[in-house]
Amino acid sequence: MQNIGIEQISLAVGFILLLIGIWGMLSQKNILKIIVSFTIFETGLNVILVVIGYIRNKTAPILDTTELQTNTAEKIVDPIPQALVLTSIVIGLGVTALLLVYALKMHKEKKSLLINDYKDTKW
Amino acid sequence: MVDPIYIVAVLLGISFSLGFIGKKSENIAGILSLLALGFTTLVSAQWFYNFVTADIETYHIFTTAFKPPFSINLMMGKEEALFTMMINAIGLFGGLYMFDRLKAAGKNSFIALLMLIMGLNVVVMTRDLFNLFVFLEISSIAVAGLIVLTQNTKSISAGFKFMIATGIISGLLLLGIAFIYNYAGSLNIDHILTQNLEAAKGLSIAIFFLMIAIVLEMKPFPANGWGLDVYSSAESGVSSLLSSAYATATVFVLMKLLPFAPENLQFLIAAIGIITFVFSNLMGMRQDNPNRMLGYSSISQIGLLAAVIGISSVIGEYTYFIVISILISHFLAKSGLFWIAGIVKQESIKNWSVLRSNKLLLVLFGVFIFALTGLPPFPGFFGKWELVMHLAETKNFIWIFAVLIGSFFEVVYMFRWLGYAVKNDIIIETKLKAKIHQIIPLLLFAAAAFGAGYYVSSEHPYASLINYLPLAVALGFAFIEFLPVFIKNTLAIAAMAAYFYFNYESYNELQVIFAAIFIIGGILTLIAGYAYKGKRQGFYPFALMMFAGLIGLVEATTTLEFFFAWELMTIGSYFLILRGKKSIKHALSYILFSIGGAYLILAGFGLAAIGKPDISIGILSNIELYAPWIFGLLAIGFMTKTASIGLHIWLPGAHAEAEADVSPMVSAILLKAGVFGLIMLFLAMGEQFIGNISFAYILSWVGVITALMGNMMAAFQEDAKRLLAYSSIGALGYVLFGLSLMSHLGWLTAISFSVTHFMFKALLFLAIGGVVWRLKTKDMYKMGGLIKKMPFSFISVLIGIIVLAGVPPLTGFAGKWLFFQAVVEKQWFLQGAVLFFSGIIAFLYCFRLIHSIFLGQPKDEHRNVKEAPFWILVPQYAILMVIMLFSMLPNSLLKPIGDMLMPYFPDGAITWDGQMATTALGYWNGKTVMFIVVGVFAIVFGWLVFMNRNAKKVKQFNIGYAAERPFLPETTHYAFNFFAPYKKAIGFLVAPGITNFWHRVDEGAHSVSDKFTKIYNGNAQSYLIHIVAFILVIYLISFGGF
Amino acid sequence: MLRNSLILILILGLAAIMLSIFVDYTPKEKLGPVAEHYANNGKEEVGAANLVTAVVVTYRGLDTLGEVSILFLSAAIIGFFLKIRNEEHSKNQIVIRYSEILGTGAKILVPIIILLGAYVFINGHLTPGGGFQGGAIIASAFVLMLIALPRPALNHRVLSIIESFSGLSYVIIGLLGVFLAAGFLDNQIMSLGTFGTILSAGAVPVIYILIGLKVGTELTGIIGNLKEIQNEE
Amino acid sequence: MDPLIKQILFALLTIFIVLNYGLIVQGIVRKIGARVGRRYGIPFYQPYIDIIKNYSKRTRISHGIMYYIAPVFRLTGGIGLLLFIPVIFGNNMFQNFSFSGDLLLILYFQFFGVLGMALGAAESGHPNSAIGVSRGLSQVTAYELPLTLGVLSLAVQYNTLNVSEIVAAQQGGILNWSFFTNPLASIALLLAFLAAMGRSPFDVVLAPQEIPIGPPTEFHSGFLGVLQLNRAIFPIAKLILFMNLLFGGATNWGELIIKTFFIYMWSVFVGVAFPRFRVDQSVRWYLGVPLIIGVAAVVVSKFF
Amino acid sequence: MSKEHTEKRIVYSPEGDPIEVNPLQDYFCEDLPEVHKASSIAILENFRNWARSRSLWVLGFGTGCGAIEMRPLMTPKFDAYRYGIQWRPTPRQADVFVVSGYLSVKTLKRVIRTYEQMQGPKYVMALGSCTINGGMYWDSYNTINRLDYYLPVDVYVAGCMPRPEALLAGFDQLKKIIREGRGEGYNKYAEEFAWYKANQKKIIKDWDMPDYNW
Repeated sequence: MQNIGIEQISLAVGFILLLIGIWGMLSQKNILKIIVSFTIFETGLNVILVVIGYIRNKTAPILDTTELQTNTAEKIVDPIPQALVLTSIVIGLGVTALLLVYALKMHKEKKSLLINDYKDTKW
Repeated sequence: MVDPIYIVAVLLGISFSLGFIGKKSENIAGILSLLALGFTTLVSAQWFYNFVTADIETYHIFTTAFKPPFSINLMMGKEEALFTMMINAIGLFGGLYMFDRLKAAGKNSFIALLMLIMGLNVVVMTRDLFNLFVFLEISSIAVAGLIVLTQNTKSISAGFKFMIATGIISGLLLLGIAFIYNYAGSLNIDHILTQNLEAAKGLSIAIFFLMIAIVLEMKPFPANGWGLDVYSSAESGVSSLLSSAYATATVFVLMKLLPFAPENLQFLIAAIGIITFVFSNLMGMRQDNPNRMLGYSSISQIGLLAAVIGISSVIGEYTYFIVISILISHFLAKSGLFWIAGIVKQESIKNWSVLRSNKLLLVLFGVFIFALTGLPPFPGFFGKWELVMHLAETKNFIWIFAVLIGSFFEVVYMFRWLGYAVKNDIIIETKLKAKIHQIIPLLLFAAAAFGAGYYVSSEHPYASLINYLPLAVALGFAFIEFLPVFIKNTLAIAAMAAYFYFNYESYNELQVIFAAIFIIGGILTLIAGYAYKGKRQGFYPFALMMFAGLIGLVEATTTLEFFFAWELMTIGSYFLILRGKKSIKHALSYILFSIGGAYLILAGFGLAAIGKPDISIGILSNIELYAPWIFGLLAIGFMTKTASIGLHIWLPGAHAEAEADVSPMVSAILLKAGVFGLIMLFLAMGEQFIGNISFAYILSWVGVITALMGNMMAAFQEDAKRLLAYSSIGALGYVLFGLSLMSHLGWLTAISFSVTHFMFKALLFLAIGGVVWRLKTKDMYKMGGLIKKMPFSFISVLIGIIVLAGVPPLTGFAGKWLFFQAVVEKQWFLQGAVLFFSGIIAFLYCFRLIHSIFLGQPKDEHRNVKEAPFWILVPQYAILMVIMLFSMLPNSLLKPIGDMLMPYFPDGAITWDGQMATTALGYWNGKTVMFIVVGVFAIVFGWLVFMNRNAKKVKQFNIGYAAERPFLPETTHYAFNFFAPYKKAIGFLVAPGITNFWHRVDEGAHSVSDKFTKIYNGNAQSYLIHIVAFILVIYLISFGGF
Repeated sequence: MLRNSLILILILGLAAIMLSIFVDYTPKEKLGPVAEHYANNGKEEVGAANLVTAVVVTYRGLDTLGEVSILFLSAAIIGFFLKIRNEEHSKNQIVIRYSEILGTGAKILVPIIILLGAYVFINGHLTPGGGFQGGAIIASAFVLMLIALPRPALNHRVLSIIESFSGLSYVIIGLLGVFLAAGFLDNQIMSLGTFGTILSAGAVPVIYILIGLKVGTELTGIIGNLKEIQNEE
Repeated sequence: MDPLIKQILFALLTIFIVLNYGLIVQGIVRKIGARVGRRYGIPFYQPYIDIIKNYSKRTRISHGIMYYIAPVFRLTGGIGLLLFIPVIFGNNMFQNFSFSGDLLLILYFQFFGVLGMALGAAESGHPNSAIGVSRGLSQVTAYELPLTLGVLSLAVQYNTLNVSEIVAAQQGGILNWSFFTNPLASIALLLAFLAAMGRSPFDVVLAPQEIPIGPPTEFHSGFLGVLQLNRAIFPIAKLILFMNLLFGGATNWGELIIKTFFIYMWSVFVGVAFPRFRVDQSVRWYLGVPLIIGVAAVVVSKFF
Repeated sequence: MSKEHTEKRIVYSPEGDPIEVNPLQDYFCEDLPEVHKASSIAILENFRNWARSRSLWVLGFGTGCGAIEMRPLMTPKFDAYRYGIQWRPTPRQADVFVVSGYLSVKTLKRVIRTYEQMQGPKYVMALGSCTINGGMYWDSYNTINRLDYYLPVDVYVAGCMPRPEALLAGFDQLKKIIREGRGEGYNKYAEEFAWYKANQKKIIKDWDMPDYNW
């Protein structure tokens, strides 16, 4: 912890988003708010992913200059988490879309968006 | 061979191309999908086949031109081949089963199905962590889509819960993967594992998240409410996919990722698994909705697998075998059951009696239930066996206990369900029709269950020794069910006779005696089956299965064979008992006690095999460790079958409600299986001690109290067959006592009494069965005066009770005489006195039996009844002949048994001089007693006939009735509550304390179950809280702090 | 109250776990072994200037195929999830008021946005961006249309054919890798071309174009479906 | 003479002696009972007359085959029991057929007649018969327990179940009798003996007013005659058994008659002094004090 | 018990077939009594008669007030046992029926039934004037006047009531009759059964028994 840099701050932001997301999912009664919390959670994850790939003082892994094409490994940040975060975002998108449709349908069933109203199956 | 990448490519390609298809062409979409799934199934099947037969090398599939860890690679090994084959097969057949449902939902539902299967295939094959995450997401989204195949409030909210829960879980998975990458710099599983990473706290937390996410995917208790809601509200076909395909894949993932986990986390996972197993099954007990019940069962089975995988470091190389055999059983059975549930469409298992309108489905249902509960010959049986063996070998006794208690809970609700289906009297007037595309998958899976059982057993070093011939014959009878009873009966008798004829020479004397009781006794009781008309469907396969089990017991050389036969016999007899009237409750308690006992036996065998190179029966005779425990477990296990006191409550109902010829089968023959087990146990282990007290001494008291209580309860029964059933309990108490004497005379008594008990109990049950056949009631006080209508039955019963009561000169006395010689020799007088006392009580019910039924006042309703059916009388008279022979020539029975016992107990044998038996204490000559009694009887009879030659024959009401005349036979026949004064005096002894005890246990278990299920309150957020709390708790346990 | 405190405790617990990770986290100084390999050899092996694209489309091509499938799957599920009501209530649609200015503006903007999107995915292997980003931009054009125009002429059939076509082509290209090159999804079925030009990196641009089309149509489809459902209210 | 024929003849002689002795002792006992009640009482030969009277009845009815042969069972049980007991110690011929079985045969053969009689009574269709049987069987189970314990105790004491050997072991003086050497067993056996004789206070089975003499209520004429023969033989057989077990047996008929008579008196004295027990009372009573004494007898003889 | 129990009724067999029950026919032996000749061997018959006379088993059935006079016979004061007279609780085993005093019609039915259930040879002893001519109940609507219209009486003991001594005398008389071979009342009953039965049925209105109660 000797030098708190952008990585730590971003990581902390990522974790805080993650926790806010989980807290929201656990405590909010409105289904839409739960979904929003879920996206916050996802965002937190994505931030964390990006942080993991980040190396201070290095550039994006796009070899559009010849200078970058030699000794590349010492000049660029990690491309893999960037690829992963892309995938993660897309997956998050798919899930969120589906959740929204679910919310829509649930609202149609009971005209309510309160999660407590959907306890038909239990025990 | 086809490259496995085509599995992915074809499934994806086809699902993408479904977009080309127009809205109206769902048929084409469906057929294309099924073809694709068929293709993938074939591919993985082909791989699996080659792995099994050709022993080829594991195949690695590289994507792009680069080798791992730089690109994603898949792997196709034997395990992967098997798992993908299972997943593809369930995809194919599940798709076929749901064909019309999917079609109605549109082509997109086929896409969801294909994607699910594709995702799971990759999940199984991939060696890349992130790839695993992606395809797991695909699968769970596909499931979320399939859940709403039927759209109603329940399914939609369940789908929402599922999505939210899997959202958090996969988020955590991703978090774990991200940080693993952070520390390892790679995502390839093999690559990460080969690096020697330094143990950073962050890495271990990352691994924790990875593992916990996988565990959460397996729906551990209590963080599994979301899964249960899905099971209970989704379409059955979808539930089957979730339970069979999805869960199968997660099991494989756990196996795959287990090396990541540190040892303590592995054990933690195992603990979670076993807790899930026990608690889900416990909670399953209170379920009424079949789908939800199956959901609990699915979760529990997966929990068990998680447990097995978690302790694989302990179990060793057999983990794979155990996992596969349990998983295959679960896979086939659970999908089958879900499918059947989908066809039946009843919300309550009580209404499943509707299944009776479709015999085929009923049979399939039974097969699946048996496969699921791990009964032979299905693979789960071998899995459970090996699991217990290895847990015992490594001395994980608490685990054995947990596995068995969990399995037992599962048996409780599964068999209750089966009972409702076969027997519940709720009549629902609908004829179940299953479409052909629904039946085909069911049939194939049922066949596969048998095939898998055979395959698994052939993989096992000892299971391959099992003699499947009798079982095959029994199952063969299932295919000739359309034949009339006459032919089937003849065939059955011929089969059994032939089997005995060809095999008896290879038996030793003990085996011959019991084989004779089992087989010849079986043939005799089967003869009575000729009395039945029609086809008598569902009788012969199970009867023969029971006999196959019994003969298997006799022939067993290894503990596995013994246990196999034991379970087989239990299944067969369960169905025979279930055939009776009002049998649903009794059959359930029978199977519960039997399975409970079987589990004890299994545990005992497991303990016995510790440190032994093999599992032959002989290992019992040289045990150094835990001998008293083993003895106790096995003895209690066997005593469930002999219905010793405390474990007897299943018997009266089960035997009483059975059919005319089934009662003698289960009472006279089946109980001897327990006796055989005890004999085997005593022979092998001799006397065992707890502290200073000999087990034999304890058992002697158990036997004595059983005899006393059995007989006393028999005296107070109103139901004739119940009376006989209680009397069987008492008689088996005698046998137990005889065995526990551990002396020549004691054993001679026990074994000869077993034979005698077979004879008189078969005789009595057949005779009473014949009476009940005609009278259609079992209440004795409703009968009376039947001696004139049924003289032949009367003679049978008369001889039967004389033998039972042990009155000289008939052969029953031999048993009593030997007993007391043995008791005095052993000097166990108190037990002897109580036994004598209970023997006298036998008079009470013997008299009551013959009086209330055959003597006294005939009832108006029974004026026209005929003698019992001829074919029921035939075996009775055959037995009568033998009784007379043994009565005249007691040494023809006792001497061979005595000779047989000489090697084991050389001291205190009887010396024979003709028919004169002499022991150290006394003597008895059966032949002269017979001559004297017959002689005196004849003379007195002659005198009386001379005196009373002109006696006037009168009718039933010509009695001196206090100057009045009787008005109704009912009020004149003194039969109800016959021993009222006796009851007043000592009736408190027979207060149903034990029955109440078991009822309390039952109620207690159910209310505990009820309490636990209350945590699943249906609220999605509560489920999320469960998940988070679960993670936190496991984290705290695993790290011991933050 | 109890519940809220419980939630708070749980969150604090999770936070504690996160804190442990956080404390243990040390910023990276250099690339990991795999990333290093990509950095050093990506140029030769894949030929894409954008290393992220190289990773996404080639090294981790299977993930990308999965991603595409997820979107496709979500779209498909939403399609049949919403379908039943569609048929039931298609009569009583509510007409939403719209702004003429917005409509005209949108009509102008949509082609430009689509063009931008196409640019983004065609140049995905050279510059930041790629199929997903481009697809998302294209979809945003359609979203604009959906929001701004009263009765957008969204032809689901065409969308679905484009979707299926691109998906299928993707799989086929992947399979061609098995036949023509070293393995599934290998980009070297086509020549790597000159590094840094549009026709480089073998099949990567083709795949990204297909992904772009596919993502664009799928997102459009999802939003279109949601919009239609909304119209029914 | 063929030993078997000789044996049979001696057996017949035994039966004859016992029958007459039984009838006379029955008359005497009733006379004693009358004298206790300060009556003159019947002539001692009254039982003979009653039997002859019953055989002289001209009409008889039958309720069925079991009813018909029940008296045969009963009498066979009585005679058989007698024949299985060695009667005179030291006299080969009056051992009768005791070579057929030991004490256990005797104990169990008692039930032969009981069972047959119960069946016949039941077939008459008379509820009172069935009630009587119910009571009888209930009471049998109760007193058999101390009886068995006593017998077992003796079996331990003498380490045999052979009655002749038990008698042999008691020879050589009054103090050698089991009655003195094993008092606890003797008490248990003698208490059980009371009910075994079916006399008051354990005669509720035959309660004449309540259930007109219970099981034999429908038996009459010749049937009753046979039963009366048995009532003469059967108690004497039991008496001989108890004599053999507890009082050193008899070496000649005179000794036998004296000893059995005094044993009989024991039950008579109790009978005239105590009123009748209900069945549940007698069952409980036997499961109380006599049972405890029996257990004590067994324990004592096992460990001392 | 109501009369309906003597009427025909239908019951159903376990198979459900109807069975017609005719209580009076089905439950009872319908045969009529026969005359039993004494043995032709005189000495044997005399011996039997001696035995019969020395062993009189009296049915313990107190039909009327005179029953109270029978009790003293068992007491030490009179002790009838010494004459071989004993009481039996069941008609099957009894030889002598002591009809003790007035006989109501209701009781008569029971008396007839019981008498018929006794085994021959059997004897009837009638006590008191009520059985002879009705005595003080001569004009009662509910008692019979002459017992020998209904049963063959062997010995009458007159008096109202006769003392126990008189009873003993009556028994003595009965013994004499038996020993002389004249105790054949039951044969007379069989011979003139139709007459007795007609008399009985004339006075007993609710006849719900078979003609002869075996």
